[in-house]
Amino acid sequence: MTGFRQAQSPDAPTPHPEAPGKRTEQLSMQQALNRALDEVLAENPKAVIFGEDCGRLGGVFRITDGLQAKHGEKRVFDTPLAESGILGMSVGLAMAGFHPIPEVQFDGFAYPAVNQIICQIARMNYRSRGTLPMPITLRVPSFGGIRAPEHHGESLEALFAHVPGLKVVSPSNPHEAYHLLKYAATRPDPVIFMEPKSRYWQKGDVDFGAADAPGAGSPAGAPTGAKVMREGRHLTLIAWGAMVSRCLQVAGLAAEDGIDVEVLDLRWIKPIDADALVASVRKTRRAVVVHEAPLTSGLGAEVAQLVTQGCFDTLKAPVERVTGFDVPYPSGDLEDEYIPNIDRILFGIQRVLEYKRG
Amino acid sequence: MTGFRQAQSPDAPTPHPEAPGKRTEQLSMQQALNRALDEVLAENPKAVIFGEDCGRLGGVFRITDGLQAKHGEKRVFDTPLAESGILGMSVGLAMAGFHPIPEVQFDGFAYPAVNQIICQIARMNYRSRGTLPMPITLRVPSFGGIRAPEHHGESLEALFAHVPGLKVVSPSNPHEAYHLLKYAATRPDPVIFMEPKSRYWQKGDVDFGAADAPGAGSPAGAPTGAKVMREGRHLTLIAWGAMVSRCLQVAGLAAEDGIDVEVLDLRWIKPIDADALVASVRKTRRAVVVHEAPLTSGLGAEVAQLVTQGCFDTLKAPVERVTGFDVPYPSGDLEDEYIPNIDRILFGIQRVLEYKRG
Amino acid sequence: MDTLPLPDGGTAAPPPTPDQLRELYSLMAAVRHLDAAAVAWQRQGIIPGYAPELGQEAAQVGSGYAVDTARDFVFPTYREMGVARAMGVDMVAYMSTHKATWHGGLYDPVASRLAPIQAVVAGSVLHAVGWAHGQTLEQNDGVALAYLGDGASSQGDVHEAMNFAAVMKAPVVFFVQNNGWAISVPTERQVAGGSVAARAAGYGIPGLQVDGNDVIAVLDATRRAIAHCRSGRGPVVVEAMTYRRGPHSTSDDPGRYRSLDEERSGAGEDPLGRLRQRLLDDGIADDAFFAAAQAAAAAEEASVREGIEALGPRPGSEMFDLVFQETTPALQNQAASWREESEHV
Amino acid sequence: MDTLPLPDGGTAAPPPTPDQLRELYSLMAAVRHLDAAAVAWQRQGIIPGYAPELGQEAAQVGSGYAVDTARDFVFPTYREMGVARAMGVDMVAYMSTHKATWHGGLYDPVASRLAPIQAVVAGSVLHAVGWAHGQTLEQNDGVALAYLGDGASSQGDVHEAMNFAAVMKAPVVFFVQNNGWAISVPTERQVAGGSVAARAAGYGIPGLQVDGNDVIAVLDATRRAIAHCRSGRGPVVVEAMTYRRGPHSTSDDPGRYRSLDEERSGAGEDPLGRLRQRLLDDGIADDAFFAAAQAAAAAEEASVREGIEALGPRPGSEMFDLVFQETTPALQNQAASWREESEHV
Ligand SMILES: Cc1ncc(C[n+]2csc(CCOP(=O)(O)OP(=O)(O)O)c2C)c(N)n1
Ligand SMILES: Cc1ncc(C[n+]2csc(CCOP(=O)(O)OP(=O)(O)O)c2C)c(N)n1
Ligand SMILES: [Mg+2]
Ligand SMILES: [Mg+2]
Repeated sequence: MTGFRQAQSPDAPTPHPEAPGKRTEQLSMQQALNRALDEVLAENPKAVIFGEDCGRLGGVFRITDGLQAKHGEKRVFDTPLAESGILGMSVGLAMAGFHPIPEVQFDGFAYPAVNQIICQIARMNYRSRGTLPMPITLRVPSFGGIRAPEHHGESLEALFAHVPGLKVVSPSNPHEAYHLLKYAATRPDPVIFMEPKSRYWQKGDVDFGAADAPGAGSPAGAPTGAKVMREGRHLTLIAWGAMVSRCLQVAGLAAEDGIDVEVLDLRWIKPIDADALVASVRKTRRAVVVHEAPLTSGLGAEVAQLVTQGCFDTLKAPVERVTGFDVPYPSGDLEDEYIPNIDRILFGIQRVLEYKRG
Repeated sequence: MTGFRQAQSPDAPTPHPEAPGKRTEQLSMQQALNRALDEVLAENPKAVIFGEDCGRLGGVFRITDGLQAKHGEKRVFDTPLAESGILGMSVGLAMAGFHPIPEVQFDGFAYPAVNQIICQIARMNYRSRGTLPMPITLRVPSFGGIRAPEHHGESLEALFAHVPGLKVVSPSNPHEAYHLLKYAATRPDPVIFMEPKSRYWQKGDVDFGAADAPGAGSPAGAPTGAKVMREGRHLTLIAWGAMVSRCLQVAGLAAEDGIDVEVLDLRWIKPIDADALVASVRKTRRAVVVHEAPLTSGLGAEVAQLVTQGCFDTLKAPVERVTGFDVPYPSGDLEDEYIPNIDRILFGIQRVLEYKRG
Repeated sequence: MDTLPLPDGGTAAPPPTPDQLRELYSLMAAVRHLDAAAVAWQRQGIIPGYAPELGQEAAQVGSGYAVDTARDFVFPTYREMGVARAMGVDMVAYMSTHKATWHGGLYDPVASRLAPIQAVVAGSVLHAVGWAHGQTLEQNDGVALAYLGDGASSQGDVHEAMNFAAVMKAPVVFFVQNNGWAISVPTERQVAGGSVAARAAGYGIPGLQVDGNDVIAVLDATRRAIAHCRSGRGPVVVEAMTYRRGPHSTSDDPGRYRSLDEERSGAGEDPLGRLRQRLLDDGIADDAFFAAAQAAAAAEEASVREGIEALGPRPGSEMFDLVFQETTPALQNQAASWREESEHV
Repeated sequence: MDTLPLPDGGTAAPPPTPDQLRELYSLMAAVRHLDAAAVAWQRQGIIPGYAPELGQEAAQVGSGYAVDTARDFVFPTYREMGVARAMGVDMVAYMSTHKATWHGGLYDPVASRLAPIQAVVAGSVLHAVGWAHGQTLEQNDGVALAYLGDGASSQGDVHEAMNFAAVMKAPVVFFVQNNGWAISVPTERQVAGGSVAARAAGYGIPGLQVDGNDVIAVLDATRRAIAHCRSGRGPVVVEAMTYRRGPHSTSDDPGRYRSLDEERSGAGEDPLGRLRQRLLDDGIADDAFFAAAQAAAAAEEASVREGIEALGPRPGSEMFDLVFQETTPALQNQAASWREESEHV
C-alpha cells in the first residue's frame, strides 16, 4: 500500500540482441528479471503474464515494465483485484495449453490464493494422471526489509515447500535471478518463484552465457542445485533469497577474526539439494541456517534435519537456526529487530563454534 | 463428498449431570467432543458454534449433534457454504465479545480460509495491541485413514504451526479430546483444534475429574504439555492425533522383540513442549517421529531439530522421520501405501537402533 | 431474465428432432439406472461411496447434450455422472473415482473434454474462466461449461470467476444446478435473494433461470447460452431449478434435516416421467421403445458394474510418478524406499 | 437503486443543520490539509509512506459523520483518514501507522469504535458481518460500517460477506468508495457491469449509488442505510462515486497509467469547493468562517506533525508481548535471547 521503495523505473529499457549470446552485463535484479521475462515471451508464444497492475503500470516493482507495450495486451494483461481468481484462471489457461506466468503483488497476498495453489495447481497433473500438466510460474515478490506496510514482508517458503506438487526457488542476485527465472518459466511443472524484493535494486554482473554452468551439487546442464557462494573450512552458513548477501557480509566479517565461513545459497527450496548441504557440512562439520521467516516449523528445521541426517557422525555441534521470531512480521520501526541481522548471525556462529559436549 | 464413514449417530445422547464431577465414562471421541461442546455452551453464554451443516444435521461427523436443539439456533447455527466467510465472520464475532467455535467440515477445506486465519485471526490481538483478543477455537476434522474423496484426508499441522499468533492442538483419544477441547475453547487466544477423524468412533475411558492432572512436562493445572502414553527405555516414538494409537500398537509389537519403546503424544503442536521431548530422548537416546503429512518441511523436521538441539550429546543416531511421502494424499486404494503403517514405523525404529557411526 | 436471444436468429438452438428426443430419453434412462445401481453397489460394498444425482437427470443430460466435444470443454463437480454420460465419457473410468481408485477418475480429460472430477466445492469454476480466456487469446470458438451447485454459489471463487469472465468477455457458461440443498442447508438459507441467475445482472451479463426438470428447456437454454458465448458476447449464467431427490451422498441421512412431506412437495415433477409423457403425447415413442431403453440401461449398468468390480488398485508407484512431469531426486528416493519397504514385508 | 425509504418516515436522516454543515466543512478542510501535509512529510522523510485520499473528503467525512460512536463500529481500509478524523480518532495515533510505528495504528479500536487499519484489500469486510451478527445475537442496535474500494469489490470475501449478511439479515452498511481506480486499473476493467451497488439486488438487499463528491448526499445516504440496518431490515450497499485525485500512494506514479486530461475529466467537481459554494450560496458561511477553518486545519496539522515527529519506535519487547493474551514458553525464550543479543551489542 504505502511507504516502500517501488516507484523507480529501470534505467531506460536496455535494448538487447535476440540471442543473448555469451555476454556479461551489469544489471539490477529488477532488470535481470525483466530481461528474462521479455525473452520468455519472445521465445514461447504460449507464455502469458498477468496479475494486478502488471500491464500498463509494469507492476508495482516494475518487473514487467515495458512488456505489455512490446508484446501486446494479449500476452501481458491486468486482471481484476483477486488473487484466487488470478491463480484459478492460471489453471484453466494451463489446461488450454498456455504457460501462465502470474504475479501476486506481494507475498502476503498469496494467502487468498492458497486454496487454488495447493488444491488445484499443485495437484492437477497428478489428478489428471499427467494429461493436464501445470506449467505455471508464479512470481511472488517476497521477504521483508523494505519498511513496508503490514503483509508486505512475509516469507512463505516453508508453506510452499510442504506442498506436494510444487517446486520453489528463490534467487539471491541478478545473475541467479535471470537464469533461475528463465529456467523456471520453461519447465512443465508449477514453480513458485520467490523474488527477494529488498534486493531488486542492487546491481550485479549477469553472465548470460553461464546458463549451463552447473551449480555445486546440481546435475550439469540445469540450474537445479544449491550453490556455494563462498568457500570456507570452519562452518557452513546456509541461506536463500535476501539472506544470502547478508550471510556473505557476515562471512567477510568472520574472516577478519580468522573464521573461514562457507556460504551456501540453497536456491531451490523444493526440491532441496540435500547432497550439496551434506557435501558442504561434511567438510566444515558445523552449520548455521538463516532465514527471515519465524523459527517454528520454518524451512530451517528441514535444512537442519537434512544436515543432521547426512552428517551425524561428523557434526561438531547441533545445527543452529538464526531466524525471525514466532511473532507477526512487525512494522518498519521494529523490522531490524526481527530480521536476522549481522550480530545475531555472528552469535549463532559463535554458539556453534563454542559448543562443548555435555 | 462421498464414501467415508460419517453418518453414524452417537448412541442415544447420554444424559449427564450439570457438573461432570469426578467420574469416568466410556465414550467415543465423537461423544467426548460433543460433551465438551455442550458444557462449553452451557458454561459460557458468549460461546457460539457455527459452520456448514453443524446446526440441524449436527455436522457430517455429528460432533455438534443435538446442540442446536438444546441450546437454540442463536448459539448453534448453519452458515452458507464459504470457509473464508466462516472464519472472517469469526473475527467480527470475537471483536464483539463472543467466543466463536467455528467448524471447517474437512481439513482440505481450511485452505479457502487460510487468508482469514493467517492474516486476521492470528494477528488481530497483536495488531490491536491486545485490545481485540481472538478467542476463536477452530475445529478441523483432520488427517486421513477413512478412504475418503480427495481433500478429505489432509494434515495441516505444519502450516498452522508456522503461523505466529496461532496455537494448535490435536487429541489422540476420547479422554484427551474432552479435556483438550474444554481447555482450548476457554482460552483467550485462537486455537486450531485438529480432530483425528479416523478415531472418532473408537471408545475409551474419559476421566472427567482428571482435568487438572498434569501431563508429563506440562505445568501443573493446565493440559498444555506433551504426554508420555507409554514408558520405555530404548527409543522414543513421537506422534500426535491419529498416529498415537498406531505408535502404541507398534510399541506393543516391538516389546515382543525386547525393544522397550516410549510413546510420547505431543498433544500441542504449537507451542511444542520441547522440555518433554528432550526429557524423554535424554533417557532413551533415540527417537523416531511419525506423521501422516508429507515429509518435506513437515512438523517432523521441527520435532527432530528440537530433539537434536536438546540431546545432541546423548543421541545415538539421527532422529528418524516416518511420514507420508511428498505426494498428494492419494485415493482410498493407495491410502495404506501412503500413511505410515506399522511396518514402516518398525523399519524406522530398526534404522535408529542399528545405526552405526561412520 | 428468462430468454436469451440467439446471435444467429435461431439456428444455434434448433428444437430437438424426434431422434434427438428419443436419444435424450435413452440417456436419461441409462443415467437413472446407473445412478440407482451405484447406490446399491455402495450398500453391497462394491464401492465405498457415491453422490447420487437422482432427480437431476434432465439438468445434467440436457446440458451435457448441448456440448460440442470437438471444441467445448466441461468442468464438472463430483455429482455430474449424467453430464459425463451424455458426453460419452467411459463410465467405468468415470465411476472409478467412487471405487476410490483414483481421485478425479481414470478417464482422459483431454480426449473426453471433461476436466477431472472436482471435490472442492466451486474449485473449478475459475479454471473454466481461464480455459475460456485461452480460447479468446487464440481466436478459437470453444466454450467452457462450468458446473456448480446452489451451495457452491456462496464461495468467493464463484464471484471472482463471474467478474473475471464478464470483464474479459470470456466464453463461459456458468451452469448452476440449484437442487434445493447443500447437504443439509436449503437454498433459502444459502442463496440470499433466492436466485443465482439473478446475480448475473450485477456483472452486466445475461442470467437465465430454467425449469431444470424439463430436459427440452434445459437443452434449449444451454444451447442458447453456448451460442451467445461462441459469438463473442461474453459469459452467461444458467440456473436449472431442480431437486436433489436422494441423500447428499451414500453416507448422508436426509431424515435428519427434511421430512418426506417436504421432499415430496419440493421435488416437483419427475424429469424422466415427464419426458416419457411428452414422447407418448407427441407420438414420438411407444412402450416398446421405453422397454428397449430400459433394457439397454440395465445392460449398460451390468457392464459398468463388471468393469468396476474388475478394477484393481493402481500400482503404488503411480503415487510418485504422476506428481510432476519432471520428477525430483527427493521423490525418486522416497519411491525407492517405499518400494524396498513394501517388498520387504 | 437510488433512494432508500426510511423506516421511521424521516427522522432517522434529517437534513443537516447549518451548524452541522459548517462542522462538515471544517472537518473536510482539516482532512484536506492533513492529507496534503502527509504527502509532504513523506517527501521530507518524516514518514516512509502514505496513501492520500485527495478528492475523497466528502465520501469519507460524510459517511464517518453519520456514525454513532456510542453503538456503531467502523471497519476501515488503509485510506480512511477522513473517516477516522470525522469519528474523532486521535490523529497522531492514527497516523502512526504511516510512520511505520505499528501496523494497524496506535489508537484504541475499542474506545474509538474504529477497527485497526487494514492493509489486506477486502480483509475486514467479513469482520463487519460477524460483528453485526453479534449485535443481532445480543439484541443490540449497533450497525457495522465496512469500507471498501472498487478494487476490493472483486475479492471473493466481499461476495461471501454480502451473501452472509443478507442471509442473516446482519446490520451492515457496505460502504464502497468507487474512486475510479485500483492502483493502475480503472473501474471499467475491474467492476463488471460498472456498479458495485447494482450487485446488491442479486442478494435481495438495497443498493444505493450516491454522488460521492457531495458530502450532503453522502451523509444522507449513509444515515438512511444505517437507519435501515438499525431497524432490523438487514444490510445495505452504498456506493459513493468519487475519484482518487492523487497517486495510489506516495510510491505510485499515476503518469504511467493515466494522463492529466483523463484526471481532469474523471475527477469531477472538487468536493471541498462544492460545499464551500453551497454554504456561500445558502448564506450559511462567509469568508471569515472559511479562513478560520483553514487556520484551524493548519494548526491541527502542525500539532499532528509534532506528535508524529516525537513518536519514537515501540520497544522491541512488544513484538513478543502482544502476540497472545497468554504467552508461551517458546515465545518467552525467544524474547529472552532477543534481549540478551541486543543488549550484548
Ligand atoms: C470448499 C469445500 N467446502 C466444503 C465441502 C464439503 N461439501 C461437499 S459437497 C457440499 C455441499 C455442496 O452443495 P451444492 O454446491 O449445492 O452441490 P450439491 O451437493 O447440491 O450438488 C459440501 C459442503 C467441499 N467439498 N468443498
Ligand atoms: C489482498 C490484497 N491484494 C493486493 C493488495 C495490494 N493493493 C493495495 S491497495 C490495492 C488497490 C485497491 O484498490 P481499491 O480497492 O479500489 O481501493 P483504493 O486504493 O482505490 O482506495 C492493491 C492492489 C493488497 N493490499 N491486498
Ligand atoms: Mg445443491
Ligand atoms: Mg479504488
